[in-house]
Amino acid sequence: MNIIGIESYLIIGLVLFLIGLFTAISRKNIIGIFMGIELILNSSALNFAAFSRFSARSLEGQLFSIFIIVIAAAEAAIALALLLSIYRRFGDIDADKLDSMKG
Amino acid sequence: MTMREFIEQYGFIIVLAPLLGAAINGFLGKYIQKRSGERAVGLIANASVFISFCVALAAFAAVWSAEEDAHTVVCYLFNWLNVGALRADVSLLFDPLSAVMVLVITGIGFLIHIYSTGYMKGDPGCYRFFAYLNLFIFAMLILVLGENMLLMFIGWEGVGLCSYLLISFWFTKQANAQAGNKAFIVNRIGDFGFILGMLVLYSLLRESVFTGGLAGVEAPSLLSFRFLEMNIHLLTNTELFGISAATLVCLCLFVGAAGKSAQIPLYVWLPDAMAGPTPVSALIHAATMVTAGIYMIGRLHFLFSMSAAALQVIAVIGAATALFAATIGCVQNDIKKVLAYSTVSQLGYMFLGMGVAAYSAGIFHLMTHAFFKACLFLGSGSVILGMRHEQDIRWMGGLKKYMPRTFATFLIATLALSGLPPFSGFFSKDEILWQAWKTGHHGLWLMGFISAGITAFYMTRLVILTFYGLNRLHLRPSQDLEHDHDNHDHGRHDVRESPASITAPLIILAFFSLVAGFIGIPAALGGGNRFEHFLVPVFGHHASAPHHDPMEYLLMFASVTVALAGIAAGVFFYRIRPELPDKIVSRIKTFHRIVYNKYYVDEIYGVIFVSGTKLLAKASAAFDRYVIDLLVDLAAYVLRVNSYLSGAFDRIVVDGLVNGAASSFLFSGEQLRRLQTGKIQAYVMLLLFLIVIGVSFAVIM
Amino acid sequence: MATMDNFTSLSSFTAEIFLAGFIILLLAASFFRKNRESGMGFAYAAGIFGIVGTLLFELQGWTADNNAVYLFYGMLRNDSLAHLFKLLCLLSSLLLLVFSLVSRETNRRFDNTAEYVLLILSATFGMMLMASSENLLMMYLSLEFLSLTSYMLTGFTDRDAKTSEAAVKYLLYGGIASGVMLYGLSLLYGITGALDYASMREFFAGHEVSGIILHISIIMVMAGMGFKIASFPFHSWCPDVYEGAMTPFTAFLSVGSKAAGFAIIIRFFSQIFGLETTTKLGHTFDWQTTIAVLSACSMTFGNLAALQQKNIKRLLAYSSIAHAGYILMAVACRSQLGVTSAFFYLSVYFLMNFGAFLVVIIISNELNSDMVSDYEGLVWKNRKGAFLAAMFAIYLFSLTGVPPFAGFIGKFYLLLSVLEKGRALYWLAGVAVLNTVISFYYYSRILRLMLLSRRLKGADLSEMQRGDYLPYSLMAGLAILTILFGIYWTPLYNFSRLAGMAMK
Amino acid sequence: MEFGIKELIFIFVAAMTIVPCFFVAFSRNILHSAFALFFTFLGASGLYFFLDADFLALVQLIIYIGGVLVLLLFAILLTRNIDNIRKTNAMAKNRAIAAGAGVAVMFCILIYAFVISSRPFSHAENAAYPAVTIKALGSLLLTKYLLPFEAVSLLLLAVLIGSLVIAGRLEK
Repeated sequence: MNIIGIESYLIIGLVLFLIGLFTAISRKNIIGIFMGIELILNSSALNFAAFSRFSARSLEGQLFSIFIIVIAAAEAAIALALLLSIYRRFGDIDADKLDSMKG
Repeated sequence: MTMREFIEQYGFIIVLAPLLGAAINGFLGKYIQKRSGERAVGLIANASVFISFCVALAAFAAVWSAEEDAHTVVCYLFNWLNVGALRADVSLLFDPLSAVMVLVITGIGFLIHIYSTGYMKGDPGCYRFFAYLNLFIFAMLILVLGENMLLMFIGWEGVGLCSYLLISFWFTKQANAQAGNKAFIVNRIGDFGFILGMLVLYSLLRESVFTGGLAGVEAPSLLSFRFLEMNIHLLTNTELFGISAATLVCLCLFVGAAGKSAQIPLYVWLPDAMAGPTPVSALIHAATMVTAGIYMIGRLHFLFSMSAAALQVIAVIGAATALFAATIGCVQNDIKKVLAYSTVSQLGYMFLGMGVAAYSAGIFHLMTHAFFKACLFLGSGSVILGMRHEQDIRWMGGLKKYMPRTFATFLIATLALSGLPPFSGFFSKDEILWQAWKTGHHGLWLMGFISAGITAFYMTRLVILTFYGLNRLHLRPSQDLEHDHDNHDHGRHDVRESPASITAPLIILAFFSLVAGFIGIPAALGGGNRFEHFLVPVFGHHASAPHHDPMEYLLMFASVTVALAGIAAGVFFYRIRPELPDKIVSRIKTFHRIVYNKYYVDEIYGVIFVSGTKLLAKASAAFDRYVIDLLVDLAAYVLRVNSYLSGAFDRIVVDGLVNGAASSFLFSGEQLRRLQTGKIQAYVMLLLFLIVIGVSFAVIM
Repeated sequence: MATMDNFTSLSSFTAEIFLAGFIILLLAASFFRKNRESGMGFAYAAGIFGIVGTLLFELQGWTADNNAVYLFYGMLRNDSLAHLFKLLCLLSSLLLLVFSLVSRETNRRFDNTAEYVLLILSATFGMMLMASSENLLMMYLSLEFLSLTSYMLTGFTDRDAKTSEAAVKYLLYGGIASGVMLYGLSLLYGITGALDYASMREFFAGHEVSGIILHISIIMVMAGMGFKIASFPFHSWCPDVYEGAMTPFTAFLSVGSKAAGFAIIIRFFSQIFGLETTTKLGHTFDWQTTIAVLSACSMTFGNLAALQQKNIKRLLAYSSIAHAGYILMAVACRSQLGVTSAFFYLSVYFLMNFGAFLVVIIISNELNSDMVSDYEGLVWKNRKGAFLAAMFAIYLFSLTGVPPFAGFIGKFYLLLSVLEKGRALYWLAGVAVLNTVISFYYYSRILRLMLLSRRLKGADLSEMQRGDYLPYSLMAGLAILTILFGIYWTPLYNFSRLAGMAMK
Repeated sequence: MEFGIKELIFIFVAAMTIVPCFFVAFSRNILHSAFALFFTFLGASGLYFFLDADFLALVQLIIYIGGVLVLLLFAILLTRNIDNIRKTNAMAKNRAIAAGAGVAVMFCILIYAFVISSRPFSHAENAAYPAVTIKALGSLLLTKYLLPFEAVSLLLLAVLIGSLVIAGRLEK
């Protein structure tokens, strides 16, 4: 068994995904949550690249990863803008305090 | 062009005319009324129903004169939907059953329209009222004439909608609004049964049609009544959820029928619906809409005949309703409420008839009841008008000399309802009771028999309190201010006979209450029971060949006796010894209170349904708010359990045991309140957990 | 199957090209404007022009001959389903623009109209791609296209705290949901080794696949798609965002964005796994049941949670969750009739939900509030109130599914398509019928408040004004169509059948 | 099992990806989290090199580290006073425990699924794979994936405008 194989990548990707999910749920800081989302996206990109190399043997997976990275960047830009407006209004970026709408 | 061809081609006019009337009054009525007065609005509405009535007569003639084997006339309009295995046409089905119904609807509908022109005089919303009324006639005709169950369902919903609009017509009183809502909601429960029954029937039939042998039919109209009747045998051996398919479907449909026709346990809306204008009560809540359930059972009698169990349920519920509602009727003080409970009770009779498979007897009673109950309601409307919107019979009395025509018609209809011989009610009610006895349901017969006596009693009470003795209007407690038209300066001198537009329909209806029974004189009395013969093409020969059973005479005699006894009791208690009832009431106070409050059924429903619904709603709102956090907390607790297992366990259990369930609810409420809500990550948590559940499910499978 | 290369594809892509070109033009034009305050009328006019132009190109490009065309090397598949969903989405955007013109929220105190319109047009572009994408990458990309523009549109004004809150919640939830979906997509890619739906289908036809991994990946993919259509359990963002966003945009989210999401779901499942069960699949995998369960949960949950809502937008949000459940029911049928009824219902839903939201917008313009209790005695206030109440009643009746209205026919087709599939899905039909009964309670609560209560609570309505004919005629038009399609729906059904026939 | 210098480096890179993750997840200081994220991104980039995805690795470096991470740092610095930065990244304890449980269950299930599904991911092992990907990627981007390429550029334009408006209105 080769250690640089599909299994290693799958496990790394899975760990990244789950830690990202965990971070996104447990953090109070919106930026922290967003870091979790970035981890999730990274894990998917890694998975795509790995599958592209080991499983499909075509470059389409890599291309998918590139697009994921680009979208992630765009999402980060929007997140920053919204974050600033939240900060202006609430003076805080605690996700738990954003609960004026409920029920 | 023969009558038959005429109906085949132009039969749709019956349906179209009221629709047109409704459209004209609905869209233009306001201007017409402003420009030409209410008379013009009324005229349009009356004319449209009259046209419809004339064509209905023609249709009746076409069915009547039809050849031996061609009693069904179909007026095909257009293909309505054609999808998958389902094909449904918009076409109208005329056969003896629907012809009778159409005549009743348009005929009585027309009379009530005339009456309404008098009754609604001076109301600014007159045009709206007539538009709804016409729309109702339209929907009712669709219900009756629809050639398939879907079309029937459209009409079924339509009449519900119109009745909702009409009950709530006078919005000024909060009670009306609530009554309208109650009617609609109870009807929705019934509709649920109807839809469910229809869907189950459809899918089962579809299965057997495609698997079983059915040749030569392409794109069958699975829900068309003719198709159903011919192919219903395919379902004989089908079972669903362990009971026979026919029983299941019939019970579902019966829930629908019970909702529409106000049977136990869904009758609660009908008495409340009396808050609407009186012509509406007469038309919808006595003569037509409430009989839709009976009509539906008659229409689908071949289906119901397949399930003895369902018929048994129907018969028992019918008889129980008849007795139950009659007892409530005895102690009501509102003139319309008395009549409403009487309607519920008479509908119970009809269901009893249907339940013992005496379909034509049930339909016969439906027809005669339509006449005399409409007459009674309209008469009560006349009284209410005369009394300036006083509805409480305790403050009436002595109206005989002020309103002679109203009194005479009311009396005739009362005698018909009480089931005295030559009046129409006698024949139809007796037929049902006899059939119940003959088919071996002696217990049910007894219930019907007793309620016949009670009916005679409370109707006598109503007549005596309203029309005899002295006027008691001045006795009315003055703080009773619940009516808009309340004035203290008007007295009994103002009471006078209603105008001709009101009394004329009364007289016509009274006439029919008197004579309508003659078309169904049983063979035992030398008649041919023409009505039943007319319906034979629909229902077949359910009754065995007439042989003169002496029992039949005996029962007839018994029921006349019990009716007379009821009347005599009424006269005795309310005319000869009027102080007795109060004494008796004070003797049996508790029981009287229970009956007077309608056995507290409304309250019980209130507790069960209203708070049940509220609880459900609260729970579901709480679900979104709390459950996500609950998941969070649950998981947390599970992992922390070793730290304070004993303490928490003790507290919860001991608390629970000591303070009972309430405190544990409080406890969990505290737990839940402590949590914050509206948090985005809690939402993600829900997502995570459900994905975990889904994924583990995938692995386990 | 004709696959076109990039250049030849352009001829079948005129509508999108026009829209993209128009976006860039509008951007350039907005740079040259001096007075930003006065540009509102110009911007809306330009936006409406752009959408209408795209609509015309779209209609012109559609020959209705049912021939599916694969564009851009199989990246997109232009078929009747795509065309119909594009039309629906374009009409939603058009109504969004008109509503924005009417609404107080986007009409006054709003000085970035040009950018607002640009974002709407971009979102429309994303939806058009969603309707026809036939490749995992394209699907993901167009989904994100719509999502990202939606986040920005939700938080576009700083009207009050709720708007920013809603936008951030939307962004975070959407980011996580689409991340989960991406992980699922990567597994799917790993299994099949292809991104094109067609190649994936071929793969599934030729290989035995372990059900577990496939099932896991489909569940994860459903997270992203369910997020878009707001179905349980991916619905949680929906009430908050609906409440916080500007009402015209809420209306758009509940119809246009949902329709686009359904286009993706229908395409994904029917193109990869095939509608009829002829395609041989890994043994244990059964996506139908998964979707059926989601559908049942979604409608039950939405309806129950709606029962006690006090904010009308929130109520409509829960109602829209329930409606997503109804439509998913048709998807779970896995048949052409299912696709047909899904589209049919979506277009009916388009009419009635937009209508309902228009009433909400007008009322909120007047009373500056979205509470259900403000509707008390509406019909009695004045002529305007009576008109609004009558219209609202029609839409609500239709949403309930009472016969003479289109909503009934839509529900009827949905139920029919479920029953056609035989006993396995009977339970779903039962749940759906029960749910329509439940849903009546909260709709009737509003009806009762509006029609049957004569207490004239709250502020008075202003009289109808001459200049206001636009929203009222629009409202009446939607209501008339709602009734018309309830009585004679054959044309709509025929169109929807084209959508169904495009899927095999 | 062969174990050479290449494997050693791989393990190092993998550790560099995964270990900082836990800092991202558990650090109480948001700046520390951000720095940990830097190493994760760097590690992922290294993993891409191992996958023969040289261009992808560069993209990861440039966009993630040069773009996203910088944006995140901006966000941190714009929204917080520097002096109380130590307490910036608090965790909701109950939620963390629950999420941890959920994530752990999911980990077990997915690993189990990967194991028992008998290598469903390697069906085309023998197909050719290009050693240098930039050229191939470029031609793919300009032929089959031209449409997504153009679409994403339009999306970036829209995002640019939108975030400018949303962020820019704060000036007033």
